[in-house]
Amino acid sequence: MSEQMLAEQQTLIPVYALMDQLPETEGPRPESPLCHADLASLAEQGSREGGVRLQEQALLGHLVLRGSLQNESFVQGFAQVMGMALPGALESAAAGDASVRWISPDEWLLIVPGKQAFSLEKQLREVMAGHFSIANVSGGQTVLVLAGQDAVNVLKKSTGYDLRDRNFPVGKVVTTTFAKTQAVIRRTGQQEWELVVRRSFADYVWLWLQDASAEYGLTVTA
Amino acid sequence: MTQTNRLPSGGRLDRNRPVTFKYNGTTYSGFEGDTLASALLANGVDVVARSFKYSRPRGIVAAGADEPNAVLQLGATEATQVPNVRATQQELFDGLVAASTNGWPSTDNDLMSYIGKVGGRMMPPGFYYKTFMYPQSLWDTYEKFIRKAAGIGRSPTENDPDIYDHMNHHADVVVVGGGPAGLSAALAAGRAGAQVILADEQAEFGGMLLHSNELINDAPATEWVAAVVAELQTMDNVMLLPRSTVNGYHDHNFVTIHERRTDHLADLAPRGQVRQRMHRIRAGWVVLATGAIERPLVYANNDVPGCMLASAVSTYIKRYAVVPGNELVLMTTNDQGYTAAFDWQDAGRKVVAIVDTRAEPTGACVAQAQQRGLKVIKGSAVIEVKGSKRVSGVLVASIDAAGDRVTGNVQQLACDTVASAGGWSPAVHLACHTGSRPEWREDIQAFVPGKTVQRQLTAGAVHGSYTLRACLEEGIQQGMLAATNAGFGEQIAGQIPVPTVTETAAGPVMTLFHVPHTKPTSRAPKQFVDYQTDVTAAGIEVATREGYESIEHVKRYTAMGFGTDQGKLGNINGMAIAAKSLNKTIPETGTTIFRPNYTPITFGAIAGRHCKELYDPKRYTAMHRWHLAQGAKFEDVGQWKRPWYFPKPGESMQDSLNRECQAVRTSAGILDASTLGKIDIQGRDAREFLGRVYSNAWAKLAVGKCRYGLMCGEDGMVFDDGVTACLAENHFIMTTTTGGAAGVLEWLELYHQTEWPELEVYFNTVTDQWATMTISGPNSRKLLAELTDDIDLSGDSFKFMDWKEGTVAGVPARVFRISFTGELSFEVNVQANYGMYVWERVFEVGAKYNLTPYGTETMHILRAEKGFIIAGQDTDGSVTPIDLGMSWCVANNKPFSYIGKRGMAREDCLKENRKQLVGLKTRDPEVVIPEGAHAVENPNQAAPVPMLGHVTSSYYSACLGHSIAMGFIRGGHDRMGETVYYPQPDGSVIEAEICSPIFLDPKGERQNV
Amino acid sequence: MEKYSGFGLLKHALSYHENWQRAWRNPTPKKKYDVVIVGGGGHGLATAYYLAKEHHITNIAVVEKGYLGGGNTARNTTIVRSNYLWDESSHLYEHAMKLWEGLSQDLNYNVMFSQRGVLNLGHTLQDMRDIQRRVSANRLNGIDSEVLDTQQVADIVPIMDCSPNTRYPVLGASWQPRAGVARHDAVAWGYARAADQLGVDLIQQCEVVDILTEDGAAVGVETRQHGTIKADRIGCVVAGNSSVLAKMAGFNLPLESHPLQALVSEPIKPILDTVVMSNHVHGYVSQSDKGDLVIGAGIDGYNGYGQRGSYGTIEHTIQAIVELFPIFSRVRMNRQWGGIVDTCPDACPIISDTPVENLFFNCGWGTGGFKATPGSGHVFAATLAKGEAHELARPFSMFRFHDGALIDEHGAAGVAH
Amino acid sequence: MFSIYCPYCEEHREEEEFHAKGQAHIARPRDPESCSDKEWGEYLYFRDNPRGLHHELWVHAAGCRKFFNITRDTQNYEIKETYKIEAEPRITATQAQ
Repeated sequence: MSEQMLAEQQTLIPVYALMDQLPETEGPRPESPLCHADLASLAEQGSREGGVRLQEQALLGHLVLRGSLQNESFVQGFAQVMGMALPGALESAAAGDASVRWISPDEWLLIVPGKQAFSLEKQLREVMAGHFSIANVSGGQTVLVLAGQDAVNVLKKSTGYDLRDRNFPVGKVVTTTFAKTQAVIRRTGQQEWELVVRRSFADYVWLWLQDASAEYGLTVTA
Repeated sequence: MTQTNRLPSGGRLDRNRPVTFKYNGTTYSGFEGDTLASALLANGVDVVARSFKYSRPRGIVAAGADEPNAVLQLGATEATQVPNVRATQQELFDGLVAASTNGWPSTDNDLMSYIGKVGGRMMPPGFYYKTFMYPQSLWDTYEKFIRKAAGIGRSPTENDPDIYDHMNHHADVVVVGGGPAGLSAALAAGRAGAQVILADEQAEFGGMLLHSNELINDAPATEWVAAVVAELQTMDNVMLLPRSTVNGYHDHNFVTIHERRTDHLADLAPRGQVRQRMHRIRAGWVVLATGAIERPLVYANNDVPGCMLASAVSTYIKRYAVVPGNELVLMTTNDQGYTAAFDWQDAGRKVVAIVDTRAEPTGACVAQAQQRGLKVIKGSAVIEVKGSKRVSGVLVASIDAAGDRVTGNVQQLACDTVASAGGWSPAVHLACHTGSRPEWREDIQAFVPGKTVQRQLTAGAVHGSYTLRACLEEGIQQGMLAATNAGFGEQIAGQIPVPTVTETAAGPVMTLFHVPHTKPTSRAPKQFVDYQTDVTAAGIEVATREGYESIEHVKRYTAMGFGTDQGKLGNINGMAIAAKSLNKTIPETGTTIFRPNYTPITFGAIAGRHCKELYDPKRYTAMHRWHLAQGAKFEDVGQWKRPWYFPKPGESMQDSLNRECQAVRTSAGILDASTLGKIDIQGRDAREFLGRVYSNAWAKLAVGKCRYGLMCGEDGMVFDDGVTACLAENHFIMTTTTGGAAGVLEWLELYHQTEWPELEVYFNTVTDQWATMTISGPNSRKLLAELTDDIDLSGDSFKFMDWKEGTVAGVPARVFRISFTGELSFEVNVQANYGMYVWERVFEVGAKYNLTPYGTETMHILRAEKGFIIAGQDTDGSVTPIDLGMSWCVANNKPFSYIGKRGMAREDCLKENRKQLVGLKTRDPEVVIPEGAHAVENPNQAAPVPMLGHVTSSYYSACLGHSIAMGFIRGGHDRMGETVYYPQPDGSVIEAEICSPIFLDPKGERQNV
Repeated sequence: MEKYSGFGLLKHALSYHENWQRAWRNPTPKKKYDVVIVGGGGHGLATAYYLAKEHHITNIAVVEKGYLGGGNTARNTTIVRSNYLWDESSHLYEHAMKLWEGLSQDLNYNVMFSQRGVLNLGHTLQDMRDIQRRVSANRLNGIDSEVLDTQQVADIVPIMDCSPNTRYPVLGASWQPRAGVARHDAVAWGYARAADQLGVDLIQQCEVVDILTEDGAAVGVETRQHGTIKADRIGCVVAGNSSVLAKMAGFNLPLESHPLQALVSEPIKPILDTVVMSNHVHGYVSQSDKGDLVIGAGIDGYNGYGQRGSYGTIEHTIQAIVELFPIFSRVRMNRQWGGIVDTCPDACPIISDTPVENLFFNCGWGTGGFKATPGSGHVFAATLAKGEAHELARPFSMFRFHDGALIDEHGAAGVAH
Repeated sequence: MFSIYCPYCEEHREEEEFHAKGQAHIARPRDPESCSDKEWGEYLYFRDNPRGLHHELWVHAAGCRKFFNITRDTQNYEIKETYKIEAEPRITATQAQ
């Protein structure tokens, strides 16, 4: 086989499988992991102001980025496409409605509006070279926002991680145990935390949070 | 009833809040601020228990966690029963219902006591090791009686209506104990700015200061306590935990605190409230200020109600305004003991005498006693108590300086209360929890905390500093030091003045544990060391006499320290007595090590909310709601809830399975396969990596193709399997078993991170990302065709083990043409958010094909008909691919020595006659061999019968019209057609023929329709 | 030595218990013995007893660094059963069971062996398959064992939550009626007394600091307190310290030593009349004659010689117990402790010769040590007497980890699809 | 309950986040085929299992999912150091003596 033919053939063979997982039309109805809990109608009833507020930020785009900080095109490429730098250990960054979390020395979780997941993955793959990976996990996890004066107490019941201001300032993100599952916990405000949990555990986390919040009063917000 | 022993004034009670409670059916009254014990004493209740071995009447001896006798049953309803509540620690509340536990017909009059009196002598320590042996058959009967006699309270028989939870904390300084030392430590650390948690087991902070006569800064000590507590409450860096026992001190300064939030309000927690909370704390530094426990003296009949600790007497008088008797005899080895007599006198009751065991006591208290006109009998001891249900008098005699023998005549004094003060034992328990052995201090004749690797400090009586000044000083020092060590404190160093206290000159203390009697210990009336377990001084001597010389042997042989008080009062006396009878010193004899808990902790509190619905997560797929609506029965697989089968009304399980199987074989069925583990693998070396972790070859797997793989351990034993698809040159998606998902991912990471970091590959779990539905059956293609217009499903274009991307029901999907049923099958994967939508669309078009949902059981049957294995069911960690007859899945010509290759080549794995997986056809086609049944050559042998192997999978196959089974048979692969026998529990024998495990469509044509 | 009996008890009562003889002597060690057994726990003492009784070798010393029966013998949950999966282990444990059944009389010391039955619960379909498999094998091996359904379990333990609405409902159980519990300390003391009676020297507070060898053969032990003690054969039975002794002799063992925790409730009136074990909802519980609920926890994942484990392990165990027995929620945990278990990769023991001649090891019992005590001692005694493995011990050679002939009692790891 | 410093997250975490994976620094033989059964068995099963300093492999399972090593005293459970997978221990038993 001539080198040219060989080259051609290689160009024919895709290196990575890129897939737009969203339907083109609005027809197909997506269901978030907590869809069955019908938080929307709970939100309407839940007028009472509780010590804890809970909101599901459903159907966002979740991309897991893997790569080495030594890989310049990976680091630069991300900055170029996302308009922010990859955060360092236990840090997060945000630009517009996109936010990125450090997960491990070679892993970051990028969360963007649901519809942008594919195009961003595409762009990132175009600018990135060498050894890296991107996995779209938008269907595999969901974001819960826990807020209010007693939110910290609910967290203290749920994780052994040190939540004190000096150890857990706004913007920090940790992957840790949450009750008998795990969560990526990011502090988004003085009294506000964001939890990223896996789809199949979402119902358990929902049950747990209702229970742990009971003594403070739980308000579901849309 | 009237509170005959209640003083008209004083105490820390709220007299405006009278409380009524029931004890053994009688209604009594007390006040808020009482403990159950103080209220019982106020009401003149003497007998609160019967000892378990001798059924002797027992009364309250202590005022805190060290109480061995007043251990009662609490609870107004069956569901709120609490066994073994220590009356001295239970706060009184209105409507409290308590009962004593042993004794028939009543604790007051117990017939067993006569047996105890007579039989008592027949019950030396370990008597049950020496009898009840013959014949063995009678042991069951003996045991019933022994068990009936043992135990204190009873468990509720209804479920607990209360809830418990956990709360995690990280603190710079945890201070244990809220007495003078603890309060000072918390104050110092708090002022330094450290985050402090102060825990005390009592309702009020202050410890011994709550009943002390001493002055701090020339004011009653309680005023200082109030001021300090008030300041601590204003600090938001300080958390105060009253009613909270530090029950365990664990490695790396992890501290557990048991907080009783509602036990003082009612026996059922007020609605919505948590009854008890476990605080799980990671502490920077721990300051132990746990104080000391007073030692009772061991003398004859020292268990008769009315015998108490001197400090307890003071506590009841000063803190609860209760004088537990009328005429007191105090026996003491030290000056502090005198306080009880003074308090007693101040309460207006008669002090018969102070019996001081020291020949020439010199402390200021002696003079004070004389000024008070109190009779002090020096160089003497109470050698015996008279009375049965209440002290009626004592025998007093002079003893020698060593306290070994009685030297003078015996005189009898009439009294109804005997207080004894034998010195103090530091509460070293927590310090021992992390494995540190306590050290003996000769000067104070006590054990103090030993060396430790924990970040631990001690202050006050816990390390032998008994004076109030020392406690306050050390508290401040250690609190400051803890804060400084934790990175605070410099700024305020030395700014906390030590409060002024007036010291009283104290004289030397006499070392005395066991008071001599005119008779030898073995013949004297019982001298109790451990009340709750009925261990006597004589008993300990018997144990040592018999050669049980290690203190652990003594303890275990006599049961000393095994009560619910864990020997807080008795152990040190027991050690001293053992040491003496062995002619050793106490440190030579050694101490027993204390372990958690400091005081008993409710199981519910330790479990927290991790029970019932929240015991363990239930994992659901995106289509779970649909399965529920269809009335599916579920199977637990790992944490997943998987549909097991979908019964129609009136169907038996077998009916459903037959129907589901037939549907798949004749038309179309659908399985929710979302729970299978899915791992996204990307990178230039992904293919190489697969070749190393799977037993078969991956080098040539083309893009668009799928392949089945077996995963083995380094020992060559199969531990997981699944299909992996080549999505792109450097991009694969691996499926694992449902239960194995997490393990496989960790396995891949382990080898990547520790062995082959040079390989360029990343693994990401996408299990939850994809909703997976397997449409299987001859009509699956037609069915799917109605839902997709961009995937060519034709056999020539979409071959077996191909995968294609396109849309299904308008949703982007990856469709894999793989089959676990042997039928034409398409596995549709869509983003889980759209799983339910697509699933429902599939059913809309599926109706005309009688599309039938099937569960794991039908899936198991269908794959068994095809002879496909299930890792975990047909494997057990002891079988190689070869044993499974899957040599086609082993590529030993691969350049890299894949995981498992070397293991499979070990001598034992190569030997003839290994157990091998085969098919089994029963002679009677209707009979299904029970799974797990073992094959034998000859069913008529007597046990032990040599076994050939067990049945791993066995079902009735509706499609084939006979039962099918897979199982292991020694050398089975070479025994096709031979007959083996499966003996059954009912004596019957199932006969089966060894055959190929592929029962259906051996050529695999069905999936090519 | 006097025989223990009810009559003897009465006789001693009349003399105020002043004349009890020692249960065992406190001898100073001789310079040399035929056999030195290192480790004065239940297994070591049983080994000495059977060596003397059945092989008439009485010139024996048992050297113990602490006090007799102070290791795992004093720290286990006292469960005795023989319903193991594989032939090799079930034969060994059934051999022990038969000895248990006459032990009190044989030793003239009541070890309070209470055959109250043991339930091993099943909570998943795979649990039940494994149970059926084990029971089938047990029956063919002549071991009493049966499969019970949920209702039968509920009938035996009415206080257990056998309803379908628990997280992992009880689907059934295996049941061994002859299994039960025994008084752990009494086992060590009974063997000690009986061995002493046959002339065995029990030497406590005697720590072995080296194993002396001459050209590849063991010739004695060096002790901290009593110097050199020579021996023709040496048997090491030192659960929780096996690897340390092996190192002295210059080899490694296929062992990891882990903390194994246990706990007891406060004593309560009789409420649980059998032994309940659950692997899936991990915890096992029985009620002692004293009234305590005796509860065993899981093994901690890390190596540890500290005789204590992590609090989280205790929490998980209690959660399991409360899940199975919701009525115990208000009962209180009195005390917890830990032992050190030497675990083998295949969860089976090692009873074996070693690379060093005349040096034998009996170890790696993991969580199965106490129940095997008589059998372990019995076959190890034969092994030491003859210098070659007793037939029941043969499969448990340490060299099985070379050729791969493991006996994997872990059983099925858990169902997949 | 251990408090373990993760060298990748660069802070202490609770034991619940980690799994112990046994003795560290046991490299897979370069050429398994050339190993005797004995050698392979030693690699698979035989361990130092010391009473005292132990170099062991842990994984930050509920955190960054990285494997790393710990030097720990198996008697008093003190953690002397934690270090990345490719690193060598600084504290060893031979030094300790």
